Amino acid sequence: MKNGEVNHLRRMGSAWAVIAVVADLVYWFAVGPHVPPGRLTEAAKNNQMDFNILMLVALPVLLGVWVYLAYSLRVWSAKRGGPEPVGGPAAASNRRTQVLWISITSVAVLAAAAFGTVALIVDHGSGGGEGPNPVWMPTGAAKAETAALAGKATWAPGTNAVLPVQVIAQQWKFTYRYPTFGGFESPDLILPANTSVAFNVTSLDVIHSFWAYQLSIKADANQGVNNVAFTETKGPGQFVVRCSELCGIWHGSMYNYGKVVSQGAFMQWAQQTEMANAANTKLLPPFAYTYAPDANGAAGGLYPDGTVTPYNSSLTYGAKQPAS
Amino acid sequence: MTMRGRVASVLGLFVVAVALVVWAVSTLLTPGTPGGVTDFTKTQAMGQSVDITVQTDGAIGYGPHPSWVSYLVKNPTTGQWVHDTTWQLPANTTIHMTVLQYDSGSPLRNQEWGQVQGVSNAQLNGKSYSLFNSYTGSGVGHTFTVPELGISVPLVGTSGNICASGPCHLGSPHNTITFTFKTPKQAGEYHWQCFVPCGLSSLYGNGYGMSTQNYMGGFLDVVA
Amino acid sequence: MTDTYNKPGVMSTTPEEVEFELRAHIGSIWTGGRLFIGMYTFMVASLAFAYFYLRSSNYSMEWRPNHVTAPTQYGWAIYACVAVMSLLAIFGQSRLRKGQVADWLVAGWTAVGIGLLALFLQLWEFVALPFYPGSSGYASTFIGFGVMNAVTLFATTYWVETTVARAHALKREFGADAILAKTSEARSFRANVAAMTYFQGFAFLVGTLFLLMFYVL
Amino acid sequence: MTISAERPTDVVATPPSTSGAVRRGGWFSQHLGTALIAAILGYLFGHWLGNHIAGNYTPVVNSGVNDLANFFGLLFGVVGWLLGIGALNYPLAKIAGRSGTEKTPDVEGFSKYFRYSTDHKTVGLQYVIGVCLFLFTGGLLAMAIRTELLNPTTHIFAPSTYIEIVSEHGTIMMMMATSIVVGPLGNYLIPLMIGSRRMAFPRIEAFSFWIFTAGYMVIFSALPYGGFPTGWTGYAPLQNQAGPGMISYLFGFAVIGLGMMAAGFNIAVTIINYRAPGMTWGRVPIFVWSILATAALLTLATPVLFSAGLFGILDRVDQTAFYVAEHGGSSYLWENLFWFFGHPEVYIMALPAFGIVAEILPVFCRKPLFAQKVGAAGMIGVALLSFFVWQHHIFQSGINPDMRPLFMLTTELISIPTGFIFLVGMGTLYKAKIRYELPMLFSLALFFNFLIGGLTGVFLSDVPVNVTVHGGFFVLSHFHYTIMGGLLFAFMAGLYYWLPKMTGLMLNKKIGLWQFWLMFVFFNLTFFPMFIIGLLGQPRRVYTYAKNLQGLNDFSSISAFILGISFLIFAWNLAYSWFIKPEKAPANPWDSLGLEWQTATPVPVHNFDRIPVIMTDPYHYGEPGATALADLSGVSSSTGNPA
Repeated sequence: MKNGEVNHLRRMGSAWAVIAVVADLVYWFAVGPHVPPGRLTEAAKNNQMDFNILMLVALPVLLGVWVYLAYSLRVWSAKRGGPEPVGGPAAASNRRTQVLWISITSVAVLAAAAFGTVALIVDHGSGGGEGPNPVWMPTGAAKAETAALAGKATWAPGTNAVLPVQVIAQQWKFTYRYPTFGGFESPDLILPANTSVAFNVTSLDVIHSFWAYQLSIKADANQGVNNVAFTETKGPGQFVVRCSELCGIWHGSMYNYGKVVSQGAFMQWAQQTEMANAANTKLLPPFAYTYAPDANGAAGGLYPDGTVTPYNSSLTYGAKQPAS
Repeated sequence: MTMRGRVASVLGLFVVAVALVVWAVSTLLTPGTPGGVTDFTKTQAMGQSVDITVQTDGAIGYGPHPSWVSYLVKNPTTGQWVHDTTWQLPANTTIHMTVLQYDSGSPLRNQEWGQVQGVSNAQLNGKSYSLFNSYTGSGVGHTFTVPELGISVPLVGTSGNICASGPCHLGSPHNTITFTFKTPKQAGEYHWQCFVPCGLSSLYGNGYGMSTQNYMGGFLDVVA
Repeated sequence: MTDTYNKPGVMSTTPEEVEFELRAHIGSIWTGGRLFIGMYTFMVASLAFAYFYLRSSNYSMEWRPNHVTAPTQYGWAIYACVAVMSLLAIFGQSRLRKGQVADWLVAGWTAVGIGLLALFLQLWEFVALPFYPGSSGYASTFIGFGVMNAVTLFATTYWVETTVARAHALKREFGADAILAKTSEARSFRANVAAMTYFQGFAFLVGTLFLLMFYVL
Repeated sequence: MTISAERPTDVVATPPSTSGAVRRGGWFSQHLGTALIAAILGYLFGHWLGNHIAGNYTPVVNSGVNDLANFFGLLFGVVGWLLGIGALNYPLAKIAGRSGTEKTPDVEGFSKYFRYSTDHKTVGLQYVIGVCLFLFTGGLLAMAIRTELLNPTTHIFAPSTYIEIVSEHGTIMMMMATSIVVGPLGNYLIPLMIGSRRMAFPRIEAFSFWIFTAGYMVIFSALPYGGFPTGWTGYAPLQNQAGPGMISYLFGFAVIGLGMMAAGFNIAVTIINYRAPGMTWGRVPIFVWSILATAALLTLATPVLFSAGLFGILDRVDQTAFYVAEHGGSSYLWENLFWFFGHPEVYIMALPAFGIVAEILPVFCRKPLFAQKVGAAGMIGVALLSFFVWQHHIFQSGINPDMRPLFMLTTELISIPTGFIFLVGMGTLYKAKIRYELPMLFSLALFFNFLIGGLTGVFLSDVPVNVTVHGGFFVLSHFHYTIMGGLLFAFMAGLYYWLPKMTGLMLNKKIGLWQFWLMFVFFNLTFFPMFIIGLLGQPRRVYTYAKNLQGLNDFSSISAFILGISFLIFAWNLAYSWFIKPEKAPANPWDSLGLEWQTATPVPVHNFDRIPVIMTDPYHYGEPGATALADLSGVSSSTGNPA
């Protein structure tokens, strides 16, 4: 920068510094605490925090470019006259600027990736679907999951045990199974407060996605796959469950409301429902993490059933009907 | 032709093409409910209960897809069977529903739907029931389920010589299921559907009739 | 702002321009041949991915119950055809470089015949399968492979046929030694032969991989 | 095998292959009309054939739906279309040994625009009309979506109709966006910018356009078939379960994929081989770089979609089980294959936009393009990296959960080369002399919109935050900011900038300003609220939503209608500036140094009287006495060796 010239970059920089700091402060104190998904669970709280921290970085970047654009569009407009731009190699490239830009963006990007990774691991998958064999789990989750399969899982208020809950997605409704209470199935999702919950999400047909919004849980439901997601509930509250993967005609209607209630109230509800549903629970298949329904459905007819002989021009392909 | 004329004719053709597209889109994607709305609000006096009679057929027998499963509803004024799954109901009113189930059944994919939920006085051929084991008898043919209202009733399958195409008549073997529920106070469109994968020849049985409005699902259009 | 239009001149070419465009054209055949191999690779790689993905995940234990296998005699026969075709292509091209046009033509027509035979075998195999298409993951990927292979065989045979036919046309138009001449037509033709040979060599490698995947393993 | 053996060093002059003979086509020679007739006949034949083969199969008898007949109908319809337009004349003649280099002279006169033309300028203009038809169809459907979302409980469309609309809108727009720049501007301008008289494979180029139009009809045919319920992502196994409209989606993408591969193949080969003497890689204009990177993605990523579509079609017409878990398939297989194509596809849309704005900025800043090499490297970097990020679309799906940190890293890494475009833009603006012409305004709008789109992309790539924003309106808004806010604004910039060259007529500035400001303001008012709607928990593709979100949705809908009007204003501007008050464009209205402005307007068939010799890069603005861009008198005999 030569002497006597207006130092444009310094002007922009100081304007930007002020605006960015103000924006960050306003965001952090006025907006941040209200950012979804709220604070109903540990995962929600952490994800809100992650969102806010990314926002703290993103806002200055956004404002930096905007300040630069606004300044240059105004100051260097042809209508305002000003000196003719200088061309030549110096204007076409500037090694220092380029190196600086690439370094800054690289550092920012790597920091964001590192931050995201740490947040993901520390928060046991952050409430996202972790597949059938989760690598990052809360303590006790593995034990509870294994016990649930054997029908031996227990949960009682005040025990700090992990509560496994199965989410069964089907066109077009979620239903829920509670292996710790005899494996009853219910259209209602009720959870105890201050408890680690392991959601085991599976589907009976096409892909759905279990999105418990305020719990900050999202896990795709695939037929034949158990997709596990963890969170720890906080105080009592309401939440909405929606399907967030297009699953056909009634996708928009595939929602229900759930509740986080006190541990005692949950225990009472669970035991009552277990009793009320006992007759039906006996008819359900034993609790498992995936189910194998017939791809043909009740009416059959899509895939041939059983063994089919090699092609024979006198036979009609797929002629054999499955028993329905 | 002059340059201008040529370009004009291109743009003219383009406008024609756009007009064709607009016409095609608006014809193929008609707003509104397929079939129509059957109105149950006019036939009863205010506050009186409403009777709905529907039948479920293995094959509707007419229309663009005669082989698909479907619900049919009896029009309260004319008494005709209508192919229509959007029913306009008064809010906060008792509904007596009669289902004539003409279709065969199967074990349920999810036995959860074998339970009677959210309705009172559910009767299967005159006998009260609250649960049906779908592994017995002819299984469950369809369900009538309104997820948002917590209503679900298994419609038990018929055995024997089932009615081949609708509308079916009382002479064909059928099960009669009756139950009572109350519409919510809040007006709105409440989606109902069948939870038995009965869409013949589609993957998981949930295609075709199950995936098309006016066959195995629709709305309870509750009006204040 | 300039207000006058540049006036278009009359189309003409200088010898330099002709040579420049000819080189660009031959370079395009070279580049295009390689790029086509790249595209083909991504296409068959998707099939290989499907194969290994379904094989390793083995959903519902239905990847390959009872180790069903498509008729191996067909597999080997088709593979032999592909192998002979690419050997003929490579052999033919080396003869062509040495000026033995007749050898190349014979190799070419033989390759066309073998290609048609392989195509026929591949299509006929579909009606001789001991499984129905959706019976297992293996069955599904095999059908996918069969369709892709049929398309590949058709395309390769078409390519060989058009090249050989072009050689005859060149001879008809420009005389017996037109194929080895330094005319633009002949140079373009030879570049095409080179690209074709290269592709056939690659198709042979792909064929080997899929033979192992579907018939041997 | 080496090709060098095929290159004799001696120079042989042959007469120019393009003869001056004028061919005029009659009513019954091949044109759009014969193509339509042949397509209809092909469809009828295919449909009959499919019914003949599979009409009595159990699934068909039970459901009354015959996928094979529909598929064969469409397949033979497309073959008929190609036959009718004349695309197959040469491939068939080749069997009898016709030459690859000889070129049938195009039909001249106005009707060439309705024919199989091998002139890249004709193809470019055909594409302009083609993509506009695509765009307006998709836009019409967008209006329908926003109409339905005016009210959460009262439904204007039935849910099945709504899903049809959403899916059709997404698919049409995605198909259109792959070609919106490469098709019209790429085809028209690439030879002009690299100083070539022709494309490398003009027939493949013409094929790419006519198969693109066939793709439009195939995807449109989903509507009479009852649509498809899967959205543009076409997830299996919903795809397997869907009605017959799904065939149109799968086959439509395959057909469009063929067009994408053909267009990319031809353009990549042309750029590599047909650059004028002296046009070293360092002198290649940035727009050409962006199109080259795009072409690489088009050729290499699209085959994967093609395979995935083939598997999908086989699943439906042959009852294979690629995507059905009970029969040994996997629903994850489609997700992996689709997104392996799908993410490069996203950059197929972003890169040409960067190229356009980087090309336009120096002209209106009167300054050299800043950091051109970094910009070009960034484009290549984006293209390469885009093959390694696909799993960020399926973070919550349960696929490879322990790989998520890796894909989070690659995804965020891609913002480094993407950021180069901001470096290029901001560097060029520095101490410039900015003229606010329409192309410049649209280019600047890209920087505004794409910044928001890009930054929200970082939120999406962060796995913990992704839990909340995935599959909701947040991501919807994000990609509309990048594709519409980026690509469409750049496309408009490109049209306002280059249409005077392509048509010889200026577009009206006043109407253009109305369009720009309405489009810019209401684009942001439409899509910015959607970030909030998404954060407040509204999933994509739903016909009903929480009642408390009605205000925001209505705001967005009404803005969307005005945004729609801005496109009508654009159409009006075309009509006004071309017929009502045409204004002849000056030879170089923007005082650009680009090579494409150095040739005559309208561009002659042979583009350049002499193949130019390039001396330098085209960005020497603000540099009095700089070397001239090119020697238009061509390679003289004395310097006969082209560089």
